[in-house]
Amino acid sequence: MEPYAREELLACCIARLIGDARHVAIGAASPIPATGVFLSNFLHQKPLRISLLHKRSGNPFTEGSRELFDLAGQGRIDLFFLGGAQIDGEANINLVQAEGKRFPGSFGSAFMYFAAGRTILFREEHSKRVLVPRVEFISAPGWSPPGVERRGGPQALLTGKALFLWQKDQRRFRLESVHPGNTLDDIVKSTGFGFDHQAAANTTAAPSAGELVLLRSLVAKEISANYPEFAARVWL
Amino acid sequence: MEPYAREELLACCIARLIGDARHVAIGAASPIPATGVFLSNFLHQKPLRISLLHKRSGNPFTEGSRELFDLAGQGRIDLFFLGGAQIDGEANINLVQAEGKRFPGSFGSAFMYFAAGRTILFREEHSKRVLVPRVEFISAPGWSPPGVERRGGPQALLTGKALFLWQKDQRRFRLESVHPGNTLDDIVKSTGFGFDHQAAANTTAAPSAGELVLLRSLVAKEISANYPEFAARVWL
Amino acid sequence: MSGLPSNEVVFFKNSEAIAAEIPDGAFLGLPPDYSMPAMAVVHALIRRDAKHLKLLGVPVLGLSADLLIGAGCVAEVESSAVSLGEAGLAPRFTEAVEKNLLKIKDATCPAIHSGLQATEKGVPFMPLRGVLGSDLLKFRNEWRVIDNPLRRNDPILIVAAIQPDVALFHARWADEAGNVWIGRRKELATIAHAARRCFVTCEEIRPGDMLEDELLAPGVLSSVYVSGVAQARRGAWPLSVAGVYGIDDAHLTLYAKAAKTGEGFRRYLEEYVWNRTPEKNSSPAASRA
Amino acid sequence: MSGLPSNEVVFFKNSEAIAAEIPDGAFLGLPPDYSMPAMAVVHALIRRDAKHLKLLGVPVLGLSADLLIGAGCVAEVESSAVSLGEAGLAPRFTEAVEKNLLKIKDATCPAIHSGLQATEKGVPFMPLRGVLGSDLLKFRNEWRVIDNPLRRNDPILIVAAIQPDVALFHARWADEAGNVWIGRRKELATIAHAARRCFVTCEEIRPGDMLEDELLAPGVLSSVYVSGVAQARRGAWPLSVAGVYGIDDAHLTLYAKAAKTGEGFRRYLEEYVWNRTPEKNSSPAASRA
Repeated sequence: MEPYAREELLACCIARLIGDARHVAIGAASPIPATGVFLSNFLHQKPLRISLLHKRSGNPFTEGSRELFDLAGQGRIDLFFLGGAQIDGEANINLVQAEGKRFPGSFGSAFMYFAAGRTILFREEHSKRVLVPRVEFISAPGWSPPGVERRGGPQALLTGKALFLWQKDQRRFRLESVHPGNTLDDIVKSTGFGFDHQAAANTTAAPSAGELVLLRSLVAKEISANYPEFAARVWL
Repeated sequence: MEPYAREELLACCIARLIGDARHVAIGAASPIPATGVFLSNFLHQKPLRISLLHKRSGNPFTEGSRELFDLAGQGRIDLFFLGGAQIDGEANINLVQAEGKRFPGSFGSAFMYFAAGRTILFREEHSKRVLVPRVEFISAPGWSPPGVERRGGPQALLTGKALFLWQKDQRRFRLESVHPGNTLDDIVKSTGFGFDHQAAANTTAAPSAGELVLLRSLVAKEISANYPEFAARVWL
Repeated sequence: MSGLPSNEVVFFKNSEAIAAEIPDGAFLGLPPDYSMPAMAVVHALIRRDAKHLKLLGVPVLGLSADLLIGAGCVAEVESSAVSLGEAGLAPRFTEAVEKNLLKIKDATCPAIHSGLQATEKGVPFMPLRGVLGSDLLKFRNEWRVIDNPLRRNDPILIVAAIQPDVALFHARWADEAGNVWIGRRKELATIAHAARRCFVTCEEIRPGDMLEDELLAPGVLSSVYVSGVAQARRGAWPLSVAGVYGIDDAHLTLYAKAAKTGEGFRRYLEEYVWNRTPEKNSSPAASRA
Repeated sequence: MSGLPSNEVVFFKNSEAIAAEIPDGAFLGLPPDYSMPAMAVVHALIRRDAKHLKLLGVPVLGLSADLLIGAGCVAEVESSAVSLGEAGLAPRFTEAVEKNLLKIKDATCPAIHSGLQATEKGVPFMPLRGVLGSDLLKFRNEWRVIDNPLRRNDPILIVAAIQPDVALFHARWADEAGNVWIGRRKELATIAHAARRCFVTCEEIRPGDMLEDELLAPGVLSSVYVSGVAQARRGAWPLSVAGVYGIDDAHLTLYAKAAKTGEGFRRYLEEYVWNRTPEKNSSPAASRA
């Protein structure tokens, strides 16, 4: 099997999660999600609409920075990405402060997590520092009590070590697969919250030869226009 | 004294009412108010900002038809004009229905009458049919009870026969002047509501020679670009 | 918002094909006469004998509504006004209301803008100053006066979100990507954002993608909101497209006169709607951009 | 809204003159790094040693805020985030918050947009979906959760109107009439509509009136909202003006590295802010439009 970059594996995981989404929006500083989304677009017959908030040329937004939120409010965003300085087992995310450290802030998460059809949580670092029993500050909650209007919520949590799927009814993550080079035991030890899993963990499928060709040609070109430093690091 | 058109006299009345307004907005189908406002602008040293909703070229609005209302909501419109199928002695206006007849509708009156700094009511027809004891339908009320947020209200009522000023504390009109050719008695007989007046009515000052020159040159040019039929009728 | 169709733009052959997409009974958001109604589609709706339409004026209506009402296509009108502007009252509207043939929901302009902006933002209502004491309130069960939650003893109106089934208007340009250039007529964007589907006719279909052009982009309605586009040259006639052709004042005067009677209106339809294709229909108009 | 100044646009000589118009303690609405902050005025504010500014990020902040915070000009920040984007955390902001030297009012993007739109419409609040269950609510006394007045048992957030004292940003063009071309960056219009005063720097002052040009008008902020304008060539540097010059990524990386320490930040200010006029300041940047 061809060698591949960790970022390429993660982008492939994302591409496989996109499913029947018709319109994916990508917020600030998210080169790996963007890479996965463009890959998905080149792989599937039906073109995705991809709205890259900070697209430097030909930006899809003409109503300024509020349009993304209005689009989501209208129900026109099927899939969105969020991260977290901390993420807990109830899929709450914290973008504000953790262990005395200040992070940038909640961005639109407190709205988008409710309004987008579904949200993929993405954080490369997989450690007990990040994946905690309970976030110190809830920027956006992973679920809402009955009676609170909420269109969407978490679909999955992707880290540098594993992929978890969200189980809405149980309000709990289930380990879907462990990335090559990691074991179930690693995952249990480096995750601060409890999660469901099979007795033997699946291994995340490596990028296929075709996926790698696309990533390194068409996708790399799209990404380098908007995330030049990332593209240079991964593909140069 | 030079002969003048009735429309010219009315425009002069309006020009004299503008006072220290800095920004006047003019809504749909209001050629006489527009004429008065442009005249005022050419007469005074400090230029007025004139926002003509339906200006056909170089329209001042770039946010579509909601911008006028947003501007008023922000407190940026000092003076506005409204008419009425019926107007009553409490300065309520009716733009909807009267005596079984349907009129176009309330337009933005229910908002603008509150939000503009002040409003000049203008209706050429001066009869008991129009100036009624009580309007059949309140499109917009002339005054509001204490506790209701309201920035502005009526300043004056100008008709084809007379000019009334609004007395806010008394909630009642006062006859300011009677247009040349009419008498106080005419006004009393053709007004369906009670109003205050002096024993002997003032006569509305006729347009000055200077006002007429401006009306027939600079003002006519501005008006004909936006109200071609009106301009042709008055000045051709 | 549920049931939004796929966000791919369909390019239709002509105005008739767009009229066929607008079902009987649709709640149809329309711009005022000064903001590019899709008159060619209005004519096509009459030719296809559309029925029971509910018209929403954003925020007022004119010729487009009067034609549809006169032709019997309309069950209900929600608008802040219906008039022909300088050409006077809208005669078919006026007669239909006076004869009780038409349900009318009277509104006031900013309430319609706010109701659409509520849907645009995915909220169920918007507050609006003013209006208190207006009889408009008596007829609007979906509005409420509440106490301002942030400052007691401050009554304020709450207007409900408005969601048209279909937004319909004309524009100067669409492009191959399905974007539409609406210029400064931003109420068209508001209707499109709020509506379930949006159909647009345009003077011209441009190659490429206007979103790539920083000078055009500010006036572009993104294709994400556009369900279908068809070219219709002079498709706003006898109304105007800023910078392309002016309003045909003489025709509006002719219409206002003709439509004073039902018989005159029928003769007008015969001459200008029934016996003409959209292309022919627009040819007699004098351009006065 | 009270105390709005005269709506005549003043043309200022340069960015310093605009910085002089922004008083200490002003509540200053600023755009994000991708939406043309008036960086030349930010530098001039530091040179004039502005104090106690309250910054509003619409809806987030970056380099402009980090510079002002590091230079000691800022008492409070209300924003949905402060970061340098791909260049990482905003180091002066981060340190100031961690050391408790800065009051921070955490927000979420659409709450800021809605708060400004409330002021834009002259209403005291706007509803917003989502947010319920977020800890953001615990720190915002001016927000309320109410029951949707139109449908019971439906809790919904109400955010208070936001009115900045001053809107400040850069633009590609202003014209002799005082209009400003903001292109597709409509958040700049929202800040200007909501603010008491609005100051703008621009690349170029054009003759004439852009409102007369149907192609430019859709991207124009009318002079009615503009208090003052000054030309500042490359006035957004090291950030971008779409279609004119691109973001200076290398400089942002340089800044992010330098500003990691107070000492590095002081050296940065020395080199790029204190010892340069606005004109000189922008000259070293490579253009990459």
